Amino acid sequence: MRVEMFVFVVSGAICVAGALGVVLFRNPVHNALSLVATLFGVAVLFVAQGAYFLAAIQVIVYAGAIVVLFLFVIMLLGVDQDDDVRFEPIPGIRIAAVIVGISLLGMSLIALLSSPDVVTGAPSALAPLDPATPDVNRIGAALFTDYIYAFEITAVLLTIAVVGAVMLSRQSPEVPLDTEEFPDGTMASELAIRREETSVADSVDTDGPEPADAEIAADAAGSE
Amino acid sequence: MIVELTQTWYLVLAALIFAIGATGLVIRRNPLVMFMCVELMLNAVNLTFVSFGNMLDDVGGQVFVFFVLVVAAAEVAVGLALVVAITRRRQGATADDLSLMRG
Amino acid sequence: MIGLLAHTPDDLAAGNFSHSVSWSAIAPALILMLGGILLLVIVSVFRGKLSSGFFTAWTVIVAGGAIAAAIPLWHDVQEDGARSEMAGSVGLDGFSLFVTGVICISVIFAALFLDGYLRREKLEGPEWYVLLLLSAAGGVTMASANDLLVLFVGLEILSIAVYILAAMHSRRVTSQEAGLKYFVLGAFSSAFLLYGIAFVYGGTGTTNLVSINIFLADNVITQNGLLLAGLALLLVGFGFKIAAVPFHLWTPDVYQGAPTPVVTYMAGGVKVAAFAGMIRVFVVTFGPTYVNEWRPMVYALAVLSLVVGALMAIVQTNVKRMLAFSSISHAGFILLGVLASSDQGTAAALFYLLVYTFMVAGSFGVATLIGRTGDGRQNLGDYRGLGRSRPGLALTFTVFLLAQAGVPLTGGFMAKLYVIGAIVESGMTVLALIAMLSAVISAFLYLRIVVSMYFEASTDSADSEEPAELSGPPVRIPKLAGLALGLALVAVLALGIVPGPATRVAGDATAELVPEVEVPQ
Amino acid sequence: MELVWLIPALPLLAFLILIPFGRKLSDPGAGWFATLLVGGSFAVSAAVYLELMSRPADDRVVHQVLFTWIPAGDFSVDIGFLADPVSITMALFITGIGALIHMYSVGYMKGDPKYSKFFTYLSLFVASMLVLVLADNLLLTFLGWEGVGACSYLLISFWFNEEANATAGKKAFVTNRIGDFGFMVGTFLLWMTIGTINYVDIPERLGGITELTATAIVLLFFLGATGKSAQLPLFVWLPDAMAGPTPVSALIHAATMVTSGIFLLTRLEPLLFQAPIAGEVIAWVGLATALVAALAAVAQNDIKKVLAYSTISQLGYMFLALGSGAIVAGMYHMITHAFFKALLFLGSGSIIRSMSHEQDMRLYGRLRKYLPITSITFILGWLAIAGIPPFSGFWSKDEVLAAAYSSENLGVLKWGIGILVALLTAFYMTRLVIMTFFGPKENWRDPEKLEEIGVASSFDDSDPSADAEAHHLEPSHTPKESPWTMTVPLVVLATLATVAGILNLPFADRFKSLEIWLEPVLTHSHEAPVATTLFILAGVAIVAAVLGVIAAYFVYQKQKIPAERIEKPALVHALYINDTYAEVVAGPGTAVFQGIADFDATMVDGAVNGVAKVTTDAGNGLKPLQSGLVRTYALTLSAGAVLLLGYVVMRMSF
Repeated sequence: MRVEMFVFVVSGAICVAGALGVVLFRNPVHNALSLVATLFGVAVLFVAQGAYFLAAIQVIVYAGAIVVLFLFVIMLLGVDQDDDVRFEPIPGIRIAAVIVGISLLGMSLIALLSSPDVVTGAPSALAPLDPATPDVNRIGAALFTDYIYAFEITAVLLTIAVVGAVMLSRQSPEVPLDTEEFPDGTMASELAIRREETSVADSVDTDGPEPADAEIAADAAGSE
Repeated sequence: MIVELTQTWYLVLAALIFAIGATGLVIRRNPLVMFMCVELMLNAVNLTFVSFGNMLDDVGGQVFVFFVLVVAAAEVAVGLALVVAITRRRQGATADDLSLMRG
Repeated sequence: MIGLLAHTPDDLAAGNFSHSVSWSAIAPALILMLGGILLLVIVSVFRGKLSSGFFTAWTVIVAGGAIAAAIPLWHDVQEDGARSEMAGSVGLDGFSLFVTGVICISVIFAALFLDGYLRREKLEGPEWYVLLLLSAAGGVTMASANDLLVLFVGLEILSIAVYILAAMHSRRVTSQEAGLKYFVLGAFSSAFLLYGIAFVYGGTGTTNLVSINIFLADNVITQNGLLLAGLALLLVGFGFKIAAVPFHLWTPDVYQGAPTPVVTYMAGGVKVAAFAGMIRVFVVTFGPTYVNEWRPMVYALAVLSLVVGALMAIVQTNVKRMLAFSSISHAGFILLGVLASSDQGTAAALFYLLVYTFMVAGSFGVATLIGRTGDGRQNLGDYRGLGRSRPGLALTFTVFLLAQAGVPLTGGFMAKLYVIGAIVESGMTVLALIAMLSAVISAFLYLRIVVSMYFEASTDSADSEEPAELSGPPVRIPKLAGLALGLALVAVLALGIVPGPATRVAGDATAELVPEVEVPQ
Repeated sequence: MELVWLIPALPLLAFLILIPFGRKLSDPGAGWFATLLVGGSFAVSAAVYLELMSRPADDRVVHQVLFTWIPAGDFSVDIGFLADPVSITMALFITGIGALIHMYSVGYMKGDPKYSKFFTYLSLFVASMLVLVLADNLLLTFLGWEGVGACSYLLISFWFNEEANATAGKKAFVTNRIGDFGFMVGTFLLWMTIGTINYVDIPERLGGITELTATAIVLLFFLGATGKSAQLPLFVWLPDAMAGPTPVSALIHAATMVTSGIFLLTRLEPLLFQAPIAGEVIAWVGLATALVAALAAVAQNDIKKVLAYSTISQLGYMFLALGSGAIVAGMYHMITHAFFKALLFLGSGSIIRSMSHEQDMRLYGRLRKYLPITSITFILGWLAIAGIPPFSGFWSKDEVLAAAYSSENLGVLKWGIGILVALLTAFYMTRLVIMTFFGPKENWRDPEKLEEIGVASSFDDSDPSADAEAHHLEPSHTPKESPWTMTVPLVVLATLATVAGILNLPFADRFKSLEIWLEPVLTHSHEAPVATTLFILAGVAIVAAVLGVIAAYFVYQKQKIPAERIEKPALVHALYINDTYAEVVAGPGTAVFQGIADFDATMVDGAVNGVAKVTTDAGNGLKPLQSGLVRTYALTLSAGAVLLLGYVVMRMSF
């Protein structure tokens, strides 16, 4: 039990720290790397729950493919500079977001902890998690019997993704037709101007790293 | 005092990640980071599924995770293509700059 | 619950698979999927040799084929009763077939409008039609899903294709913006929906709707927190897709920015599929046991949608945004049918969706034409004087608007009458009153557009005696778009004058959850 | 009698044929074609009427179901027609007056570029109106109700390049929508309570209905009726609706559509008697409308607006009759009013046409010698509406007043106000007649006055087709009598307005033919006061009417000629009254009348606009939420999720 507890605490901490990193780091590259941490932590938790196959594809598909895709796009677009987090165009949205986020957490926890057994459903409705058979077999059997239809139509989903990705990234940056309709459509919008004004105002009293920034860095370092 | 580790802990952890993801999507302006926050939420859901599956002694939870993964991959591919297309025309556009249509 | 390929765990162990996939049962979805993918293949073989007219014809034929495939199934279902197929993950009943038909109709309209639109905007390409067909396949899957997992995958197929379509007008900044907004929020709401599915899974032990239904009928859950939270989160996901207040905020922006023919599908087919999924989950699955738990929440969404949709619509100046808000108000009306949570309510909702598909296709179809090159002339002022320069088009648009307002002798009146009748039958009189009040407020909005087409003098020529004329280049009506408008017009009027056949079909299209019958070995 | 369906079908046929072929038939073919079919419809109505007459009194009902319109389980609605004495009476005068007005329009609309379109709309209107009255259930009536609303909207805005017409059309649309809301809710409530909306079944199933429900239903329908029949507070649209062509005003806004509210309540008469409080409300609203509109009419200078307010006021009388339980009196006044008011409107159309589309009465005067037929017929109409015996208006008005007198609560007060309205009616109508046909001089000959008023008159029934010269009245203008197509209807209507009183004479029961005719369909009959009371009441009414006429005569005909006053010492006393009255009229009186007219323009209008403003404000208030910023949308979405979760948390069982 001690070992399981230890595994849970450590990987749980990595998950949370990674999640916070995604939200709080200013540089998209750091965000992506934090996401890897969370994904990895979740994979460990999958292992801890006996879902070995899922843990494997979690690492391969998520960390290996999806995050790499993120990084690739970040580099392609050259947006690996820090986001300007000092300026907030929508006043109060951060506080509101945190309040809503905490209430969301609270509500979910009430729902999850409302009954001592947590789950109220019928056990083993699909097939029991028989430890004798490898979980690849179990998932495979379910996929090709009960979920055969869902499995087959994911092909359509992937086709759409391919067609869409090709179509969208092929779009040529011609002169848009709706510039008249939205005169600020192609150039910096009102918000961008406001942002510059704020940056000028702020740059007077900013020397060295932001205190909040340092805190986050320390936080992240501490938890890993 | 040793606290017993139960499946519930996984669910609580998942709820926490879900809430962080939901908050992050609102806080961040960079569309790429917003997508990452969606990924966080999906991961939280995955963790929930696996935990419920274990508690119910049912393989269904794990099967569901499999599909969520596929959907997440498809979503990311499309989403990133969209960001690429937008950034080509409007350098460094944040989610807030995309507010031509309103009212 | 081992199904389809193996029937018992023993069979599974023995490698004893029986191959009994019922292809005919999933024929409509299959035709749409194959039609889409085949089009892609054909295009890659005959690169550059195909005209865009071919794509349109292909799409219309495929969608028509899907409808044709649904008709014999409909007769089967009416005679032999509903059944589950594909290991219990697909429900074959009148409901799913009816919705299939409506989605395909929406696809046909979108294709007909797309044809001229793409030529005008110089964006011809097969991808539009491929995505349209595949998306419709997702919608059909959603409507016939008997498993939350299938429903979710269907929803994602439907939505991701539409996200892309919304962003496909590469020469409009707003199209990209619409695509991104729709995408970010769609993915966000999907996460909520998924979390809800997880909770329902925890609460009932299964994601199969048939099993959930049976489980809830047989067991009383004393600690229902998980299930209730699951319902609330599911409602967030569905509420987003059907554009119910307060999950509606994306709607006007996306409708305004997206290519207008795509909007005919977005407001028609996508919404129809989303409502179908919602009815299947809330009314059919949770209706018998948990109606009192979800009804107040849906009630709130319905009231908000009715009121906010109508109020916001009247202060808009962009016609596409007006129509977007009015579609939110329509969603409120359709929610009345859902709220009734009865066969009558479902039939009313289905009839409303059918009429709505025609009305919305027609309205946005006209907006497609008025937008002219660039798709940007959508302000109220751009419609001025249409009554003089294009009397036929103006009259057609007027009929669609009147239908949306619920004027008698149009399908819109019948649709509103049915849902209000259903809700009154269920005893929710106050809601019926709110709905009627909302209809009164919305009437102003439709009137504004009509007045602007017929009565207002153009601002430029306010002083002169010249009759008001359209500003900008002349409005051209491509043949196919004209055909589509004519069809929609006939349908809207026919549904208002002789609604009997359609209501009878909608009444027969009951949704049922039937466990799969084991195939004898 | 299988012909009933033909009555609405013929005008509908005219409409359907005129849509594609109207342009080819052109001027005047299209007009005559429509006139012919509406006339045919009149012939069928007359045939059905004769058929019904030949039957025994308790069997005078033809119920014809064509097909099932809405087949939805319990809520099944047919397309069916019900011809009984009430509906066939309506059908007779709708088709009869309709045909005459079609004929009149052949001349009136001559040369209009949208000639055929006008007749297309007009025949659709007649068809809708006939559906409204002949329908066998409330929903089909509602179809006709909406149809007449739409046609009236189209016809008011007929010359739609004019701002005023468009605004008037909009106002009519909006107020009618408010009324329609009442109609719809009432229909649903009735269906919920007694399970039917078919007129044939309604009386049988009324047994279990509570007084409260009945009151609510009647009041909802009355709300619908106030919209269509221009009663307080929804009467604002009718004066503005005068922007449409004059035949439209005559047909829709005087004779037919505006009476559909009365018809509706007559149809629901069994229900009306279950709801005495609602009856009281109807009577008082009618009375108040009659008074306010009559006062407003005194201050108008636009000839059509005087008639419009007069119509509102007379409709108020009809509601007074219904509210007092005298259904027959209401119908009686409705019929006579249809004759004389259509006559007056058509006459005013003839005048306006001869005066180069000038509608301001201050520019008229001494038209008698230019327009002989118009003036004679108009004067007959004036005598009818003023309540001078033996013209038709006297008899029907007298019955309404008698009904008010004998009603239970405050009958005498109601009667008193009714008499006051009668006096005012006589006054303003005399004023109109004097300013138009008599008066000291031909006012348009005075260039200064022409300049001053011509510019000021904002309301102009101008016809874009007529050349620009004809728009403006010149001092040298010589009015010409209208063509025969216009004068023939005038003569016919004048005859009817004169003699229609014989429909229901109070002298003996056997003279009350209308009552005998309608009685079998009605569930309750109204007790008339005894003969002596009746004669006293009638006498007072005559005195009031004569007083009104005399007062107006002295104010408007004689005030410019003081010499004549002195020459007639016998009238000094009367003149004294006249002088004070003139002072009152000129001083505070004008203020009162103008105030009432302004009340219409500001308060009531303001209420309508206020509702519009509140809704727009609410919409604008919600706008900031629609910020265009995707993050705020996401925040709202998750906040919505939190609220839903919060709700279920409250409902959870732990």
